[in-house]
Amino acid sequence: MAITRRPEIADPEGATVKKALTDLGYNEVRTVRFDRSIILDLEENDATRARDRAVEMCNRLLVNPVLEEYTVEVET
Amino acid sequence: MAITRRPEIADPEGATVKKALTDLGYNEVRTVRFDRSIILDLEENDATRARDRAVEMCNRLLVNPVLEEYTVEVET
Amino acid sequence: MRTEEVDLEPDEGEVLTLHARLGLSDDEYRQIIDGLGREPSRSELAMYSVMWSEHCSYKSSRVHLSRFPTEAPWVVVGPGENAGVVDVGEGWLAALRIESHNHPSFVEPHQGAATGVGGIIRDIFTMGARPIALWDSLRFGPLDQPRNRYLFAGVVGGIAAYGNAVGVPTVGGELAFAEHYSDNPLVNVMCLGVLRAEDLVLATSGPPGTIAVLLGAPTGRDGIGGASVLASASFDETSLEKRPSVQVGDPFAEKKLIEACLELYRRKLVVGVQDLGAAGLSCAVSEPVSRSGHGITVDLDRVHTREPDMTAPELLMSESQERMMAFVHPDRVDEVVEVARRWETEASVVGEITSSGNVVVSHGGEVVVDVPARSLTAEAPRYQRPLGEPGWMEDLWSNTVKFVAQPAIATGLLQLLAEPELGSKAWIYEQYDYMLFLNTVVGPGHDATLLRLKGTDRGLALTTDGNGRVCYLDPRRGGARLVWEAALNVAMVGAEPLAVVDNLNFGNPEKPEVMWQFRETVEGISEACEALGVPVVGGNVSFYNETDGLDIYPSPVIGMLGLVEELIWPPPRLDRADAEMAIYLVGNEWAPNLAGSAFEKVTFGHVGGRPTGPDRAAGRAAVIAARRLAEAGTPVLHDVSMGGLALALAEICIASGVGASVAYSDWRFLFSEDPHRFVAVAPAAADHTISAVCSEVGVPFLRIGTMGGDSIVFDRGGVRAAVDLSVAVTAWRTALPEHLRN
Amino acid sequence: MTKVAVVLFPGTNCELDTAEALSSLGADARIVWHADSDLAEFDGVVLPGGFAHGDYLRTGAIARFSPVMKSVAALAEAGRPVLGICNGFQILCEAGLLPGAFIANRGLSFLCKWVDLEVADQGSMLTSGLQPGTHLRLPLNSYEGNFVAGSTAARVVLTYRDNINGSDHAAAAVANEAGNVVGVMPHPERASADWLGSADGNLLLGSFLQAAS
Ligand SMILES: Nc1ncnc2c1ncn2[C@@H]1O[C@H](COP(=O)(O)OP(=O)(O)O)[C@@H](O)[C@H]1O
Ligand SMILES: [Mg+2]
Repeated sequence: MAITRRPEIADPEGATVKKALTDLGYNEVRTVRFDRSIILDLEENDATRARDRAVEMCNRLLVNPVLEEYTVEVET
Repeated sequence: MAITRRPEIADPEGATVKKALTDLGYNEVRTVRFDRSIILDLEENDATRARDRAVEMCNRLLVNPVLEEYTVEVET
Repeated sequence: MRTEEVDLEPDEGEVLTLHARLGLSDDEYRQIIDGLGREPSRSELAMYSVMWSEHCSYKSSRVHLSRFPTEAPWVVVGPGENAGVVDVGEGWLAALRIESHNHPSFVEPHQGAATGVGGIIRDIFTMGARPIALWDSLRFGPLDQPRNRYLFAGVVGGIAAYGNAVGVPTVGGELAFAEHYSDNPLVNVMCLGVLRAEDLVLATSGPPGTIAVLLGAPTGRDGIGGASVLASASFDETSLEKRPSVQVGDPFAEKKLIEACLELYRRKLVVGVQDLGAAGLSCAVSEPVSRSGHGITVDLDRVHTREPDMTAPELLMSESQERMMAFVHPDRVDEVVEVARRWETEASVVGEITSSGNVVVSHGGEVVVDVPARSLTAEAPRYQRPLGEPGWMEDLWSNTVKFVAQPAIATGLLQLLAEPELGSKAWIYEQYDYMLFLNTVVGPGHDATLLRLKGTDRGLALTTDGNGRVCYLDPRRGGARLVWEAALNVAMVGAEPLAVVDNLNFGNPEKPEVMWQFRETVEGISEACEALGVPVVGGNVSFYNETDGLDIYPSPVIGMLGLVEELIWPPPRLDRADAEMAIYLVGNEWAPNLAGSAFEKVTFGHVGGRPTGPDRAAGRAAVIAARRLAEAGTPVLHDVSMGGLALALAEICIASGVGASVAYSDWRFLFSEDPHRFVAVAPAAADHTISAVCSEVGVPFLRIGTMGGDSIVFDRGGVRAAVDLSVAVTAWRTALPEHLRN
Repeated sequence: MTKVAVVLFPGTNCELDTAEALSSLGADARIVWHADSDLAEFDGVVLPGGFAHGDYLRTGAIARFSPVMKSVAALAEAGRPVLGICNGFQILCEAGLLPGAFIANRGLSFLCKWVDLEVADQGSMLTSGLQPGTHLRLPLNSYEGNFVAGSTAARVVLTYRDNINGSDHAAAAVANEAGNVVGVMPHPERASADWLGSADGNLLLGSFLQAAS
């Protein structure tokens, strides 16, 4: 699942790293954004069930809706 | 660019989150892995140059080769 | 498995070179064969390679370390255990230890420093103590090189991340820079713990029948060969390929392990404990049994692991962090496992103590190791390495700066203030939690940190001191001066010097010059400790601190614990000076000597000459006078060290936000770093107290000036050099941040 | 005697300090384990600072599922004072007992520093004893101390006079609507005696105990 920080929320990591890159002379960098992805290895053959469970995990624990949005992908 | 922790390196966070999920009753979870992705918005039209610069940034700053491996993708 | 050092499945015909790849010399390999009367198995070879490594066996240093004075009535446990333990009164003991993580921090600064913190904390709670304070002593190459900035920021970040999260405050530290450390930074961390006398635990295995329980994090392929490969071999280009064996710290696992172990001790559930540090399981099973004269059988199949299919040598050499070996009476095993479970810590029964005297290890049902325990520890090689005074010493001593005219004093002082080595360290310690446990009475930014001993009116003072330049110019005088300086530093907060731990960071011991520096340093430290009546209770040796043949400065670090029997409130602090207060210089009157001084280094880029040696009588007098003055309520005490009197004075002015004016005769007097001297600032009304104490103790003192105004003024017969206080503050505050900007 | 629970999660490290500061103010402070506690008997509860569950995933995210949190919610529901300090504040946000969330400090470094605060709202159990505008000096000690208000309106009761971590509304302490659940990022227990550098924290802990008794 891919987790992105909501655009309206400040992103200190991104800001700091952008500055560092600029200091290193990478002036072409306009913005830097950090995303997180969580890879779960599930013991579950049914893809739809796997997705549902994963979505549930995101809502309950893995994602904080105040800060983040997410998308879930299932590989079988 | 997608950044993955080298498989042989310990991942306390993944282990702790796996336990938390198990405690919540998600017993199907075998492993939890966290990856980072960094999205750069570059002022650069030449895709190959953009890639080269991005790779350079990874090696110099963005990625810790001791702990991580990375792949770079360019979107135009 | 990536690195060749740990590829334990060599191709045909490679077996002969396997020991070399594990860091064992041909002679050592022959010694193993002679001892066993046969070829060692791979697993045995793996164990010998880590146990006989410089880092674990101290094979080059032991003969010299025996020189240290280690006894005093208050010493409960001296060198030899995981930490030294001293009696601090009212039934309380203090456990102290310092350890280096230099090479790992070069390979991966953040994790290297973090795991160094984790390791030294384990050494403390192995003794039954609750760790209450950390202290870091750091050396890096100049910050104008990006790589050094990266290493510096990474190390500080790693100490902060681990120390803060594990819940042990980092209450102070020490920092210096020199080109010599560019490819070989030094990361030494000291840890202090306290315990009730009845709770002391030793690293002993207990009698035959005792069960060995492995507690903590699962074992993975972390830092395999770490001890032999990283800590005991010099660096060169190839060292970067050694990276995959880097360990990752998990402060959360360590925190749970601390609480679990402290509960085990409280409930008297263990006979003994040994932490798993360098050499991992190999060390944890062999050291305790060889101490108790027994043997042990270990079943590797029972070790809880993080990765599948680990080989026996890997399991034996792994340096996975946050692990402990507990030795438990058979009847208490279930309780121990229960305590571990409650703290979410894994526990597996992996062995049993036997009377055989041998370490017997089985894996996959077959015996892979069967060797005498002592052959791994007490009977490890000891080397009388050849040593010889370097040819360059005479030249160094005669290489002094000839001053034709008096240099600009104000400019000189400002340059010193703007040096990262001498400016404010707030950028570092504001990243550390230095307040946890509500013990910090005098925190970072002073000569020593003063902690209350909870539940008593007593205080514990901590400091470390090092000075690469002076030790390079004269290892013996340098080593001794560090002990005297540390003693004076704890006296600055009113404490009596109680115990020393030392971290001896040196170059390649196979070079006679380096061994000479080592021997001289140990001699100097020993002489000073004897003169002070302070025992060495523990320490650590780090050799092979060289890169591409360039050895670091001989860099001993002296850690000192001081005791205040009754806390003085308010204690002396740098920020308690006020306008109108009188300024005194207390201590020996030396012929000023700038050899090795920060002033010569900073203003002339010069390191040469022969530094002044310490003076027993003057040293003792200064320490006693300082303590008496603290007890008498003197608001400000600050020792004269790096940067000399001028810098000491400026630091008081900056901290207190008030200027000062002092008279001087010879300008060198302002910048010389000769030992046994300190500044005292007190209300004019206290003049008689100062003179009474000093004359009673028999230490020279001189009123040199008065606090006040908004600049720091140095006056020589009406010729005045002044530094605007606000300018001084800015230079001092921005010294580190400015140099850290890319 | 006012009976206060100080909750200990694995990874918590300020429980002793917090209990000590509360006891010195005359409270009967008990440290309770996160897994086996029913808090019905307590007049108030404190979630102390530290790194519950190692701060892994997100600070406070895992702790919120500890069994004890049900009884914490019950106490809050019953109008009893619930105080979260530092990591405890983060946990209360994750648990939805307080609005908002936390991200890394502006400047991306851990900050252990004395900060000056101002009372913005005395309508919370933590600030009830204090006039708006009162200045307090407390130690800050956090990496993720940067408060994000999110969509729901946050009731800010203490503000930073110099907003060093970048918090929305310069919020150092936030309360729920009722004012009985409060999170404070700086550490009152670390400012509980003059020899620690300030005793201002006692003013806050004092009104917490007031509300509890
Ligand atoms: N420079 C030194 N001075 C005094 N004691 C030392 C020194 N170096 C090592 N020791 C002592 O040798 C013992 C073993 O050290 P070491 O093997 O590093 O311990 P550990 O295995 O806990 O890291 C410790 O008690 C340590 O205090
Ligand atoms: Mg040890």
